[in-house]
Amino acid sequence: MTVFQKHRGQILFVAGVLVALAAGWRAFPVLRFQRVPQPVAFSHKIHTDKAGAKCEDCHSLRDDGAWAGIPAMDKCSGCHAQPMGTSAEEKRFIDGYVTPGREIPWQVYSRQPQNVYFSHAAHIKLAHLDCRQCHGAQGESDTLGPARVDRISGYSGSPHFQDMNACEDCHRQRGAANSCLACHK
Amino acid sequence: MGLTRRDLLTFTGGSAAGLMFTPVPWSLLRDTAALSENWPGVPQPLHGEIRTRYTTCTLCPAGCGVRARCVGDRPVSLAGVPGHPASRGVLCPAGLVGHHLAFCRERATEPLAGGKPVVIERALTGVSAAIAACGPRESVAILDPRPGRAASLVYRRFLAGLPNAVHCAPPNTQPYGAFGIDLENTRAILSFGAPVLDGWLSPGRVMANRSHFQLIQVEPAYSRTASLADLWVPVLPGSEDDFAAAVARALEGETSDTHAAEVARILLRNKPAIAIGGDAAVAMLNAKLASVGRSGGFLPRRDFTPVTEIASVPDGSVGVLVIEETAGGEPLPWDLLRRKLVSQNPVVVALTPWLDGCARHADYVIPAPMYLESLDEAPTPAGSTVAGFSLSPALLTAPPKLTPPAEFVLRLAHDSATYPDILKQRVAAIKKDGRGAVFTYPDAKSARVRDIPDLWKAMLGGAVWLDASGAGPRPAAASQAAPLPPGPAPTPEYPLLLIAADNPPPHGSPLMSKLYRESGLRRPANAATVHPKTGRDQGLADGDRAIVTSPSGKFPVQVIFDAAVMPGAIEVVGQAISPASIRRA
Amino acid sequence: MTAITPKPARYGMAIDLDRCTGCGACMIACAVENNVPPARPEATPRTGITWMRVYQISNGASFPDTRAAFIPILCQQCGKDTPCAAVCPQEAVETDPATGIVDQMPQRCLGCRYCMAACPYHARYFNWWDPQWPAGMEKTLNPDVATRMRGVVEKCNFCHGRLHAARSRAAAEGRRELHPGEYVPACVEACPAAAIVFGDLDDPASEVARLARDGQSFRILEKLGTEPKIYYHTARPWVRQAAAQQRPASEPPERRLRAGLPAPQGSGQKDPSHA
Amino acid sequence: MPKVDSQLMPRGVRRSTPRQFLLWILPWCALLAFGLYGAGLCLVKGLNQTNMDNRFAFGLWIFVDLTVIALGAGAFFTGFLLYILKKRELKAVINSAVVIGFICYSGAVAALLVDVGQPARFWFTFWHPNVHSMLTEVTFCISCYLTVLFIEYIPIVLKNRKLRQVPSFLVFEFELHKLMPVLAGVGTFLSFFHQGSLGGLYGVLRGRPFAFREGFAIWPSTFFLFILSAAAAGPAFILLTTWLVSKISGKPLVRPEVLPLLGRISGILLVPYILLKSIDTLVWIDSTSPARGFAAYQYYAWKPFGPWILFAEIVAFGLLPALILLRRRLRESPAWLLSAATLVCLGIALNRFVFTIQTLALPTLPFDPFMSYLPSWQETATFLAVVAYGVLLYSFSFRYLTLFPQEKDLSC
Amino acid sequence: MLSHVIFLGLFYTVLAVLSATVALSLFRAAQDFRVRRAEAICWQATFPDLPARERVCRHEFTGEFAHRTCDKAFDCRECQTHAALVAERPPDAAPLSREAHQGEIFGLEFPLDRYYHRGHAWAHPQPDGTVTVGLDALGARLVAEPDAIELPAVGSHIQTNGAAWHVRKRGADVRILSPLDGEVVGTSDSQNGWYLKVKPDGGQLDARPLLRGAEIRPWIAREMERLQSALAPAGQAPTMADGGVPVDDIAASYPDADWDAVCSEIFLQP
Repeated sequence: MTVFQKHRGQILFVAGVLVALAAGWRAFPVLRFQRVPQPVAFSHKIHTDKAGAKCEDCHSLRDDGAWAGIPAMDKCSGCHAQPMGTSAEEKRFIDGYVTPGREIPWQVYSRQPQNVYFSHAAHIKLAHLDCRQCHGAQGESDTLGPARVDRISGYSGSPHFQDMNACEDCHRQRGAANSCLACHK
Repeated sequence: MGLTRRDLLTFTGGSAAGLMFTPVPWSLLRDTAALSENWPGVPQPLHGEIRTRYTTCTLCPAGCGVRARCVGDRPVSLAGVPGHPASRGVLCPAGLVGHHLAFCRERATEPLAGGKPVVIERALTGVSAAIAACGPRESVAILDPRPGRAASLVYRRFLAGLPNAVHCAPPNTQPYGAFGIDLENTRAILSFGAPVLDGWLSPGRVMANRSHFQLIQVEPAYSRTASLADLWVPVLPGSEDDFAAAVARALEGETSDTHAAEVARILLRNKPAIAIGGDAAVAMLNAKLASVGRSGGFLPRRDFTPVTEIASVPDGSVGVLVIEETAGGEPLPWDLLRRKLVSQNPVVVALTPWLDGCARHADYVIPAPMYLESLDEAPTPAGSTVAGFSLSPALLTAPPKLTPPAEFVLRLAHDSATYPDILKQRVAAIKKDGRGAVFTYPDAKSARVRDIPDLWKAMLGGAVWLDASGAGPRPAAASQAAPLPPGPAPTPEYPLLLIAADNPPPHGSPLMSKLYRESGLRRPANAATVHPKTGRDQGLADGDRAIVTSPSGKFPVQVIFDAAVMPGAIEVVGQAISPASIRRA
Repeated sequence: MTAITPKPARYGMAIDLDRCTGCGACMIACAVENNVPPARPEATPRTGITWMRVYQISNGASFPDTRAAFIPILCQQCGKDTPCAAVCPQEAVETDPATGIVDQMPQRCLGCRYCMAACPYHARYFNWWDPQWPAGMEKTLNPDVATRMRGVVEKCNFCHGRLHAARSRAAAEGRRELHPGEYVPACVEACPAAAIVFGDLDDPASEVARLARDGQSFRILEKLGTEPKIYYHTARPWVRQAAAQQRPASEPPERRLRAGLPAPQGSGQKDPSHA
Repeated sequence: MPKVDSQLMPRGVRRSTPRQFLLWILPWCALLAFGLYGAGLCLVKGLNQTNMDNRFAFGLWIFVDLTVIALGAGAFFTGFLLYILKKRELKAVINSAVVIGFICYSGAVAALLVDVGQPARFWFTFWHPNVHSMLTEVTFCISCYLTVLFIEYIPIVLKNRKLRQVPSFLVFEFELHKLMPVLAGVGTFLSFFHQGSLGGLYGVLRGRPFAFREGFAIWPSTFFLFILSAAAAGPAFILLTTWLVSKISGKPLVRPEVLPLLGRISGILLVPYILLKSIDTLVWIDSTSPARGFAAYQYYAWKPFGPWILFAEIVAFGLLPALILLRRRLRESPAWLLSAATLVCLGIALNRFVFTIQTLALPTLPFDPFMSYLPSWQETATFLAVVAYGVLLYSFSFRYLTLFPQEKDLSC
Repeated sequence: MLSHVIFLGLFYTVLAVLSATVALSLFRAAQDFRVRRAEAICWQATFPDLPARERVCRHEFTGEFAHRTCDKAFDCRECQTHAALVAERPPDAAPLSREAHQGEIFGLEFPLDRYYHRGHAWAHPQPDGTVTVGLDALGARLVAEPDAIELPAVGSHIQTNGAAWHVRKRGADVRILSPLDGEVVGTSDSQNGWYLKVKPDGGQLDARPLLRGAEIRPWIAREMERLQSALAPAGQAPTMADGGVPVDDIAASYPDADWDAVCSEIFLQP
């Protein structure tokens, strides 16, 4: 009688465990998120290098301290009313959005849940955080990867997305306010 | 060797155990919890740039300035404009949620002829035809809820071109006629049922001066004002006149009844004093108080345009009745209007945003834009001692197929001008005239009209023009309404008296439920409040459902015991004073 | 690293009952500001949501000597042994040390309603229904305040959305501290009678601190020892009496609310025909 | 089918025929289905299906939870007496006690899951516990103790006639049973705590002077009163159920001396409870309540909750049964014994009612009215579902498991 | 913070204790199987649950006791009382007559050349030192033609009072209790009279727990009574089908008897 016959039970059990572990650690994290591609191929690199734009040209604070976020169409059409280069992408972009004056449905990587209050003003003007700290090297990127959306909760799952623990830790280290409503609304 | 069921179970058990050591179960737990935060059942506010825009409230004659907090171009909340001459930075509850009105049900969204949707042109031709068809004895009447607007001018011009026409207004639209009330200097107010602390004139103005004047409320009902007045004189319904006369006598020193004497004492001690609530005896009382044309009393105003009160239009004379219903407040009782119509095929045209007002009786319904949906105007604020004018720029985008009432009349008159044109003309006239000052909302500053280069633009940005103070030609004293009929007496059949209690506005934001249904701060429309003793005599218990019967009919109510109510009376929302009986349903 | 939170404040209110006309503007402004949904058709005063609720009380006299007063009740932001915060099983309620505001986190709330049983002011409200607005009206919701979901408790937090906005504005100008008056709740702003004064109770210069100190101010259920931060001010003895008295035992049980009728005139009112 | 049925029954005892048994469970199944429908409505449509509201935040369910958990205390206390204090006679009822305990606790937990507004977030309490909240203590203890009861239930199940034919089951049962004292110990610890915390639940409500009590350390006096009262009521309830079951099944289940013993235990515990309860009440009337601005008399001015409620709680449902149970002669006569036990259980129910319902009904704001509340049919149905679930689980356990070891010797 | 630690600490301890308890008993159970204690445990767990009438001490048969219930789970090796009694009246030196001269009881063959177990298995020592194990006449008639027989694998080990083999008959799943400890060296279906050939531990059969000679008749007499009452439909007087001698297949002549109950009674099933 073979080893398998002898320890059939144990072997099957361990097999089950292994399969579960593989599925849970390898497959699940991938399946969990839905990958939504960006509508337009945008290169921060080109805009900063060639066009010599600075971050705050497009991403700025409003007077009331609110974050302007991603610029609206008119910002783009300022330069892109006519093709500036020869790339098919740009043409597609101009035909699809600039000419009809459609806003671009950007997929925001770190879109916060509705109940989160995040003040860019406080983090830039008071805490003097560097954009990279949360947004990584997005500013130098040449292409925009797809945004990751949790299939169940619909929350952002992108690597830039800060989850609550990350916020809390930083606030604790810097002795910043850490009560619920300090960051929730 | 095949797999037995036992093997399968072992394997499943193993994977179950293994799964516990993967993120799967935990992240699933977290996600379901997160889902409960933002599942589709929970509406998510839209985000965008926060802007502040200004307009003027047209829901009532108070003409309050409005500061709107907008996300992008959508107003999310309204507030008063600090320093506004009429409203002093205050909005009433209804005004605070004016931007919700557009989302109410029972809105008129397209022209109707005989209850069927039609294109506006079709309605126009229909109405024109009806007007043309008016016989020599039949008149064309336009019911103007708020005379003195540019729109009213349009109506007058149109009617002038007709052989037999009348420009009329609902009762009490101009309670003080050509006069304003110099509230700032008044020291005592003797009010005969006027809701002084509950939406009288411009609430902000009243509240700002509340500490300066004594308030004596003469009213049968235990109204909000009565409950807060310095002195409440409950009188039998209909006996207000007698009491006014008594007070007048008391002022002469001949004291007949103690209440009157006390009131007189207060009035004499706090001069200048005025009496309001308007009817003959009260006017006489004002004469006695010498409050007309005096500082702290009634001051004449320049912009008065007398209109016929609908009540004084002869019955059965109106062939075509055009009703404008854009102003807030409840619609006129239909039987009052019906009496005025000619017997055979009269034509009723309703220029209204609502389907549940006069529209129900109208042959033609012309959907009007809702408050904040189109450029509108606010005439002189109620009770102001000087003429005034302000624009009410739109904050919301109106649905298609709406026609402003004035616009409709213009097109009836085949006038090429649009309503905005008319408003422009009005502003131009003010500019040309050059009198008075303009208070602009954004910077809360006043400037003389002369010093403002582009008045139209300034007004569009939120502003109110006020005439240089008073000093108009002094017209005759306020038009005196007919005295009240003698108060109805209880009969064996109807042992009790119905008293009108303050009533909820017919339309309002759904959020008004906070006041009427969710807190009961204000009584719901079906509440009948009685003194506990009266209630028990009628065999009622607190909270009962009951039927109130009066000569004019019966209606269901819910009984509330309140020791504050006059024994022998039933306070019911929005009912005319009459004898009545009540019994458990 | 040193603490970078601004100097802690202790926000509180002083409400002048002699000015309040019970118009309800505060309740409406509150609902608009905080995205409180309108009532369902079947809602009653006991199931409705009103973070700010104005009660009417009377001097108990009968016609014609009755006098009325109005008492706005909102979360009293108890500063000591906060009853609701102590009982929440999962830290959905806490007192923010920076503001003294008692936070309620609907996203953390289990909906056990223990805190509601604990609150002596009935200032906490449960979402008995899914929040719903008429079609299109959800576009007028305030983006600074998150909507709540069915089955959780919510309450007044001194318009925390406005505090956030004020802080952002200040931060944009590089300030950590807020100017006095830079942040006021919606009810304070909306009150036509200017009956509500809001500010930092710890700032002796503030109007609210002054009112809190003056002899005519009192707090409701002060004896419970929970240090509420809402002060009520009145010169009328009977109002103070009715708002602070012990309930007379002779009073008949109140049955209005069972009938789903509006909250009654304050039960200070005694009916002589009982005696 | 009948063959399987009979093969599942313990050997040497008579059980009703399958037909009779079917007739017995059918109505209960129907009730269960109806109740589940009601509960489903509450879960799907939300708690607006109940008659609870912002003032009556707690209703029928919480009252039922507190009551059944108090009655279910028999499980832990009998276990405590048997395994820790080695009271051998109680072996006769321990299995039944465990099953009843399991039913009460699982039922209560089920009702709680319907009662909360966001059941999907039940685990928050374990993940972000606020350790200062009595409710946290309750949640932890009850979930742990439910596990204990489940583990204690396992051996009883494994002893089933068919299952025991699997040697490994029998061996596991044997080994587990050897460790029973450990479980009994843990169970006792947990039970003491959560019975107490259930009392603390209301005792800490400083906003509700009617319920608020001073206490020792972090625990208000109600904490200890609830423990005592539960310990007293538990045996009484076991006594009642045992008698009821033997009446329904028409068989002697335990030796005649067992029930009086239970009665005596209950009586002995009842005396200190009543004593402390009276002292506590006096202290409360004299100082605790007035100190918070509420004269105690005014609580009882609201009809229908007059002073009679105090009298009933302390004398009628406390002192009286205690005296009966302590007199041997009365204890020996079934009529007295049973009526006394009934009184004890009713007393507990009344006590829990006072804390859950009356507390919320009494106004706190000076200008606030008295509140009344009647459960909606959905609430009632859910409650009935718990009852039906209990009856069914017990019926099956009684039919197929050995709940009363003495039965087979008594039956022949 | 501290309160957090205390509180959570307490509860994680509780959880630890609980899981430890369960784990420990699982582990011990596994252990029991490894060291062949399982069978004994099963019997230990079963014996107390048997009705009192099935737990009668063997010395009641011989009249040494009026009433005595066995408290050693039929393992006389453990029993001082038994030892004492045996010492006092040692059984005749040659308990078993060489030639299987017939002992006939109620027309049932109970050869006196072998030992009988209370569970109606007999152990027959063979000259070659092995022991054959089979069903006695009563047992044989109860399971006349079994629906199925489950014999242990050759080489497996059986224990006194443990399950020796399983017999299925009309829904009754009967485990036959083993009369001895030993290793199974051969199996057969009852053709040649025995089911198992067992090599007893310690080389020779330890017969102390087993019945022999004079004990058998009174024992069988009792067994017959129990059989009758078990067979009797409720309320009826117990009678044998043929007024005495049991037929070859009792089951056949009692078609509506609950055979599971009957076999459980006679074969000491739980």
